[in-house]
Amino acid sequence: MAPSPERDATPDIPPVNEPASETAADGAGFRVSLGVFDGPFDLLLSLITKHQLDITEVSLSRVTDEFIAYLRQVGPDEELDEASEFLVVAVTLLDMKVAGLLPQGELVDAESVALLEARDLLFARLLQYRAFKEVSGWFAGRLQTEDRRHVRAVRLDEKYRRAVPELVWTLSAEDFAALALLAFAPKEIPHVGLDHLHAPLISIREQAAVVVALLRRAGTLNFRELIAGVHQPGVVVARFLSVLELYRHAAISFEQLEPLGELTLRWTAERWTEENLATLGADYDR
Amino acid sequence: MTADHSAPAFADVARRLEAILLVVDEPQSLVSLATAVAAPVPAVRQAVEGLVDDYDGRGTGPRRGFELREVGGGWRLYVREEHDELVSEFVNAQAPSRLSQAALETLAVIAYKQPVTRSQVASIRAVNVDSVVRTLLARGLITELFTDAETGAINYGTTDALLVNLGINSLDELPHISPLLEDGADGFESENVR
Amino acid sequence: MTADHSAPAFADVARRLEAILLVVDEPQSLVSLATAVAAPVPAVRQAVEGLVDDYDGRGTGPRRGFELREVGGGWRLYVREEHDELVSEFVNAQAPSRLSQAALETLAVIAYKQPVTRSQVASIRAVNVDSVVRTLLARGLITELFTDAETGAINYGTTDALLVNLGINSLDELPHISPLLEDGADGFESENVR
Repeated sequence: MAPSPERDATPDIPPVNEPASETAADGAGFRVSLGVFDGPFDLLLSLITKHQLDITEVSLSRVTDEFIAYLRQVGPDEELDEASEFLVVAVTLLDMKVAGLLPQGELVDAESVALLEARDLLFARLLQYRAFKEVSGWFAGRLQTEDRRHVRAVRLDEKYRRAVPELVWTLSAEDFAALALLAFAPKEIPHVGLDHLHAPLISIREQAAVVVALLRRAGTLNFRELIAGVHQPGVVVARFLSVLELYRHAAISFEQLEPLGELTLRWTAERWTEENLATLGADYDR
Repeated sequence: MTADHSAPAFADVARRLEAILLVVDEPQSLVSLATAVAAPVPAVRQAVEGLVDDYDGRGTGPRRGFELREVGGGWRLYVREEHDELVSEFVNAQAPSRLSQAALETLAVIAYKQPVTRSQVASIRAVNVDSVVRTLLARGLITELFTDAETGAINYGTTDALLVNLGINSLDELPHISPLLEDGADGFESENVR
Repeated sequence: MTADHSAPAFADVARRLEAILLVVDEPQSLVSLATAVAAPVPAVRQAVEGLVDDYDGRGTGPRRGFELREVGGGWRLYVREEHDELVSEFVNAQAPSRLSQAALETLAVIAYKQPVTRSQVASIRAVNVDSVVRTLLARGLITELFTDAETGAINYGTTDALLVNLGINSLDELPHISPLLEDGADGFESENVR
């Protein structure tokens, strides 16, 4: 989750929690070893701790500068959602800094109200984050203490075990295997259902799995056969894209005698592992 | 039923409790203990308190090598803390792997904010928490409480196993952080901050 | 080592013995107990005898609901016989005659993945499985196969009792679900598209 520690890391820079040594104006004065922070609030907290300052407007401008400086180190290929989380905080900080630099008119315009709200929100979230961070220390301590405790947990004596009512068993071996299938099915953490907003997403990888299974069994199929019985246009598209992807992986070859003619697909892969499937179509993931 | 002779009845309940406590493998509530020993809850409460004192050496006998603790919503026999090291050596216990700082913070947020969705936790921690939530689920420290009918988002909460792991009896025993939280409450409740 | 002060040392050994006895499954010989509490065998013998008397009510305290008994060359805590019926009823009431869905799925995972550790099962099922594993053990459907020398993790497997329930003679007769098992996840052989 944290940015990778290697890139741009300057290991000889003291950890951020250390009391502020004077690192002022010299642009590159504040560098952090990437990977230390688990999130923007973490970074913000560290910056504030470093300057031993309260979260006040006085400190704001400086903390903002350093936060932005940190953000510059986060390369463009950084995980998008991760970087964007930092960006949201950075933009808020910048707004607040700008507002602090500009002379305040008497008139309270909508923009500065919004800015105040943004600041309050940021501070509120920071305070909250700090509260949870602090209390997590209590959790760590308790968990560690309790880990060492020993509770009585011994096997039940045979004579009491015999008192247990006879097990009622109704599953056949086939039922049992079906249950196993269910149990082994990958348990993704379910995502917020957006089905009511969008058409259901179709996974190219899943469709590729179907294509692979069909082609490996048949050896040769034309595309029409490959989408036989499919009514969802999205699935057809996904199967077509997966055919292209499989071609890219040199797993299949195809023939088309004339433009718009029959597309014949042949399974040609000599080595094919499920790992290939796992990475297939990754370009379409975003 | 034979509640006329208070003293012998009490002793009797305590002895039967000792028998049950020797075989249980989960914390037992007073109600469940009362059912097990066929005695009214107040009598069982009194007997349990008596046993705690007894094992702690506040009765006629010595301070035992074990103790009766209320943890995770029920009562169970534990090795007294001062002997933990001895027992660890004897059973050659492996220290379970520690939770990461990220997992601890996420656990704390869920403990205080439950029922809470993953995206709410993520917005408090300002990072993605999916894999951490998975770890906590596999450890049995949190559980899926219910799915929001409107958004389909799963709400998470903590389990009794967490209480046991923390060595506390209820969520009320968590340290207070409400003053800090109230400060921050307005605004982020509106949840679409991104 | 500090055998000069006989009385406190004796009490000390007895308390440490209580700690050890609380966690052991199997009867422990005097030698093994002596090693555990780091005391000479004669001192341990004396302390054990003292505890027997103590629990039997021949000391200062009451006659406990449990007793310390020597069985098969070793010592262990047992429920006192007069409470057997109470305990049997309790155990009986706790154990439903059918396995829960969670227990069945866990059993299926163990059957196809054995030998397998609890944490492996937990990560496949994405929930904590400690209590269902206990249930399956108690039901005799699974057993501890061996302990990993490196990690200390216990590996579980199924028993003949499961085969009998399924009406098969050996694990080879379990229906094949191998594509799923080889890579653990992508079961695409089964061609069913969402």
